[in-house]
Amino acid sequence: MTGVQLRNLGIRYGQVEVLRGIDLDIPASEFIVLLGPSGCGKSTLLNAIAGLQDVAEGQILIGRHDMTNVEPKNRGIAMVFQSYALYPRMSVRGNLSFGLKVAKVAGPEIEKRVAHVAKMLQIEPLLDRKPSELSGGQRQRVAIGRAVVRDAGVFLFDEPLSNLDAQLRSDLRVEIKRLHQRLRSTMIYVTHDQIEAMTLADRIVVMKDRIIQQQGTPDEIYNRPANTFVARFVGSPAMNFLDGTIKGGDAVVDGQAVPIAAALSLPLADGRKVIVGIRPEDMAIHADDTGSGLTVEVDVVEPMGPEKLVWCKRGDIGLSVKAPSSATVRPGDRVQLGLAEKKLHIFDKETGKRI
Amino acid sequence: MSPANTHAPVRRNALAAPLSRMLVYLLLIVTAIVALVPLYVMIVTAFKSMEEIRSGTLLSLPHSFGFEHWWKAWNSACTGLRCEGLKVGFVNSFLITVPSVVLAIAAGAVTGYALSFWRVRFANVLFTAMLIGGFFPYQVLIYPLVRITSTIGLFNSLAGVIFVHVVFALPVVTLLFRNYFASIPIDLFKAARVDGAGYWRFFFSILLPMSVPMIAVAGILQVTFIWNDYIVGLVFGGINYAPMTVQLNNIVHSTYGEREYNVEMAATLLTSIIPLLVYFTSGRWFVRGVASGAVKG
Amino acid sequence: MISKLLLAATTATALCFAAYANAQEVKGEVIHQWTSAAESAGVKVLAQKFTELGGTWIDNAISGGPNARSTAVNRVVGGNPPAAMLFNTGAQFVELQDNGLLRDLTDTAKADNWQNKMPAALLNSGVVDGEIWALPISGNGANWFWFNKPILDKIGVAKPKNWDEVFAALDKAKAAGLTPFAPSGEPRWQRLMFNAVVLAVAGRDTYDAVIYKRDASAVRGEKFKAAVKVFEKLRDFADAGTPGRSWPDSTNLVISGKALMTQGGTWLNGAFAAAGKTAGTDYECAIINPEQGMVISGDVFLFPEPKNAAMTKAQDLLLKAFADVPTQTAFAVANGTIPILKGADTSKLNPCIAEASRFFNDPKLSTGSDQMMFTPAIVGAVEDAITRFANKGGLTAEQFIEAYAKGLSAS
Amino acid sequence: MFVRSPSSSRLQAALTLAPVAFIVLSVYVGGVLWAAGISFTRSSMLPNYRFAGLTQYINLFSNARWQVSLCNMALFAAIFIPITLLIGYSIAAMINRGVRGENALRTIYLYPFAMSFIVTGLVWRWLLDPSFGIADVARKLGFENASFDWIVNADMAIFTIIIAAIWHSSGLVMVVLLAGLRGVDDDLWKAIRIEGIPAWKAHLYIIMPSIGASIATALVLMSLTVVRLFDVVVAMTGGGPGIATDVPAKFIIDHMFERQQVGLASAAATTLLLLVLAVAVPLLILKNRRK
Repeated sequence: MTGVQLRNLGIRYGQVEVLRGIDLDIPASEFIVLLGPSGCGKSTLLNAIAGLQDVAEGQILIGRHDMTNVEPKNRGIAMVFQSYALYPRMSVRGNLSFGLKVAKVAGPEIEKRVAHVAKMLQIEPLLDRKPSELSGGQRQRVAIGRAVVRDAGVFLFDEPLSNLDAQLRSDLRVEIKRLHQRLRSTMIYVTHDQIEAMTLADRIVVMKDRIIQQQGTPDEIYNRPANTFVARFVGSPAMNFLDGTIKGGDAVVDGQAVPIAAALSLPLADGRKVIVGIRPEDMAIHADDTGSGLTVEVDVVEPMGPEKLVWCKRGDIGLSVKAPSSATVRPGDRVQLGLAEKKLHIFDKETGKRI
Repeated sequence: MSPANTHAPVRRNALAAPLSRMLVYLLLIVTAIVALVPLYVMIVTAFKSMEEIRSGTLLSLPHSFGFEHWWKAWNSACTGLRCEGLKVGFVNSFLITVPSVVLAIAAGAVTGYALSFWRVRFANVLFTAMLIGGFFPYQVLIYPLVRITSTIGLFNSLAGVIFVHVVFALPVVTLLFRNYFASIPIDLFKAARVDGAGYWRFFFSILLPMSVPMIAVAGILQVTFIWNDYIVGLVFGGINYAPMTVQLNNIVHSTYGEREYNVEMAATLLTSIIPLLVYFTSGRWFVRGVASGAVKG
Repeated sequence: MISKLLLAATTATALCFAAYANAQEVKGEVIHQWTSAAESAGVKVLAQKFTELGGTWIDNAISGGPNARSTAVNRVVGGNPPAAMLFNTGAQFVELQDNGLLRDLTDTAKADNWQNKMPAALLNSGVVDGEIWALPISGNGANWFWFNKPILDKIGVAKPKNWDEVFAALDKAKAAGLTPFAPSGEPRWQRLMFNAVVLAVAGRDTYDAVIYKRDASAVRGEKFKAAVKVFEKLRDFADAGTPGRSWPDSTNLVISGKALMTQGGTWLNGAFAAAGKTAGTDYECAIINPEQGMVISGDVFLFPEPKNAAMTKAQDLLLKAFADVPTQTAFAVANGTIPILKGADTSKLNPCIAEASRFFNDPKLSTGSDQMMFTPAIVGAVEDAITRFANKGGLTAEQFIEAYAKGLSAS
Repeated sequence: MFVRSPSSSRLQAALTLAPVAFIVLSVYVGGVLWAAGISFTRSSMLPNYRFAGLTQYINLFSNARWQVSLCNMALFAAIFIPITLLIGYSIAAMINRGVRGENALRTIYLYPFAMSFIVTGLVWRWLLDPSFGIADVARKLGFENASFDWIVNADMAIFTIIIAAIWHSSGLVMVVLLAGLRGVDDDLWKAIRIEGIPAWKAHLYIIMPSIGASIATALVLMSLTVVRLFDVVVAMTGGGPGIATDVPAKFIIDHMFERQQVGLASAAATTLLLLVLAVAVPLLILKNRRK
């Protein structure tokens, strides 16, 4: 099994810096997801690992060998693309066997491996079709098959599910997870979809502005986001943010004191500007007159089946709250929001970093 | 999956008023008729006797449809001492056109490939120089080309004509392929690289098979240009490889003597028959190839 | 890679053909522009004689003088010259000779006695620095006018001999509802017609001063101006379809009785003959003001510097065939041109050609064409001026005279 | 953005480019430089290297034919390009609506492009002939005063050239634009219909801007036709009446060959190329800037 290490990796297009000082250690058999908005450099990083991208500085180690200047085919990797990138004039079988033929693998061995992979991915009936005769989901299965058949130690996925509709996306997500459990290969997966990241990853690497913002298990990323960017990017609906000023251990938000002590290890000095973050599910709606919590007005109610999403406003501040489906709130109601103190996330107003 | 236009034509105005649809058909048919008039005149004239040509109007139908003028143009019209008609040149035109088109496409495709997927130093300079060269009146280049071909021993040979045709075709064909390749998703190139395909493997196994529409466009254009060429064949082919157009010109543009317009028109049509056939049989490919991104800026 | 392979393959094939072509035969390739029926008949006579002498005639007919000539020049420059190539009589070849690309024919001419065989004026057109570089092959008279005889009879006039008679006839034809004058509208034939008018109106002295001496003051003189006026008047009789019309089309209008008159060289006779018409009954030919003489034009064969002994041999045989009196005469009869060698049997000639032949062989009644004396650059510059004047709405007479005078110094 | 490629493949790319680069450099660049050089010499029939300074250029620009040629080219471009574009676009837009017999129609519009003008010029001349062309047909149909004498009229002859050239090129332009129209998103058409935008406005302001690349291609193709315009003129008017329909390419070729004025012809060719560059370079710079 093969691990991947990136050492102080930097990538430039001409004068433009795309990635800077990337250090990443991916143990063998780990499923790691590179998560970030488009343009954050995550795909570039993946291409660099694949050997499809020139590296300006730093090192790429795959299986403890320095692969920085090695050809893609010799890195022991396989790759799946967003646009599938199937060879249009070859049959599915041709697509699966092309790489093996190039590598001069013997004919019977190719056949064996193709048959095996086709069975694993349930694409046997498609083997003699052309890519143009396949549906999107089938195409991506074939693309995954093409990667699996290479028997590589490291799999690279470049937003493989982005072109699919919601149903197929979740099906294939499960498929990929199953594949990982079965193959135990190292998988590096690029996406901008935080649900994919949360569901698939052993570890998530959140990227933005040429650098890694945070890396950790999905749990760490979700529950202890390192900064406001990570906090906002992960989770749906996104975390609510309230501007506040510290006064006597509480954060004063829009004139109302919110106790935050439980979320902090050390109390903060008075007058410090902070951002108080709270996820929608960490709030509760109380009737108008309980007197504690934040008074808000209900704006929009979205029933979502098992629960309701309640959009509230208080002056300029907008907040989303998850409520049980039994909750009886109507737009225009004035309600109190109870904030779970321990679940608050406190960020420095200036740096955006977690305190 | 190919970049070709795969979605079926959509009836955009299925609900449009019948009147406006009729107007569209009317306009299309009228323009088609106008476009066809010269061809019609050529065809009827080729069947008329000289007497009919002198007395009737251009558009009147011939009294009878005999093929004697066609046969004469093909088999026995004289050019100088040889009265063998166009048929000699027909063979030569084939000998010139087929290898020229194949080589021009091969060279243009390989060049377009090298220019589009691979970082080669000064590639853009080269490409720009070639494109601007395409605007230069090519007749001015004939003298230097005569010197070049005679230096490398190709002057007045079949190879010489082909060489010059390929040189003149390169800018356009390279442009077509470069632009076509530029429209191909880069992921495909990456996938092939991960699969270990090298320079030629990628070109032959993946790129070339998906370039069929483009090859069709380049092929159709070059067949037209090369088959209709007069000056290159005349200057570089020498006496043994004079293309059909040289005979046609001899028949049509003889300065002296009475002109047989019917034979001239038949000769003209016979000379155009190959490009016309190519257009009539593969016009569909042409549009598809153009639509596939071949000719996008 | 593939392209290289294919190129190599085609080269190899070409070399095979070349080797095949080198078989031991005295092959003489001749590039010429004689592609019409009458011309081809003429070529056949020459080719037969060459074959008789033991050669193999390789015919390379390319329609259109400029096409044929530039092909020939390219072949010479490219190092694969033909054995012989046809040029117009005149200065066209000088630069080839200057660059040592032509064979010096002086010795052959001496041995074959060309001096006494052909008119001096014609032979001299191929002489540079006392050496002979060109062999005249055909002669024409350029300043002829051609009439439809039935129309002349109908409007009751005889064949015109001077300008007054010409214009009287044109007026009558016009009054009769016919096209009086149907000249060719191509620039080179307009130039030809203009020269015919200059010789006939301004006279031989002015003509020679302009053509031989390129005397711009003669162009600006009164006599030349008078010729310009006549040309202008003639132009106004031309029908609307004139611009761009080829001479065969123009001649056809006279043959078919739609027009009274056209202008052109002796080669028009061939068109009349081909249509089955007889001189004197169906059509008439005339030089206006014949005492001023006839404008001679013609073609010469040039012989590129031979590449090998076989080519020299072929050229020797070609020279022998072309300068053979019976052959040349038979050629001229077939071709409809004037026999240029002395001692030719003129009895079989058509009356128009016979008449032209009389002018041709009398130095007092013949003078060279502009093409014989001018460089092609001057011919072109003068032609541009003439065609702009010859088409209505172009230059005024004064502007034209200036443009013509300026054209004489083009290079 | 280029994908990283190993030096061996890049070398291979460079190697495959080498023969083409060699040809391009020697024939195009070499040929152009050679012609530019020759334009400063006294070359007549064959190129020579006797220096003549700017004489050829002075002669060129005082040459009435050259002046007329340039004016004709400008006039031709100004009329031919917009009209061909208009016709090509209109037909493409109509065909794009989904008509029956599209294949047949397309072939009919395209066939003129398959035929050389050596071939079709004569027919066009006949058709436009004032005495037996379409004017004659019209007269025989009862329009007794019909007359159409443009081809023999020095002021109008250039328009007959333009007509024939439009006939020749419209089909190709149509195909290029049709290809562009096929790429327009169906939703855009739906939006236009729902908004009730009049057809002409929709085409002018919405559709045409969205097929800019195809229009640019069509413009390049038409510009090539303009600069290389030769066959049509030779076949139809021979540059006449007089020199009324002369064009730069014909001027160059006449002087290069028949008139044995290689120096003057080279000066003309060089000037023509400079004109092309004067138009193309700003456009290229503009295009690159926008990127």
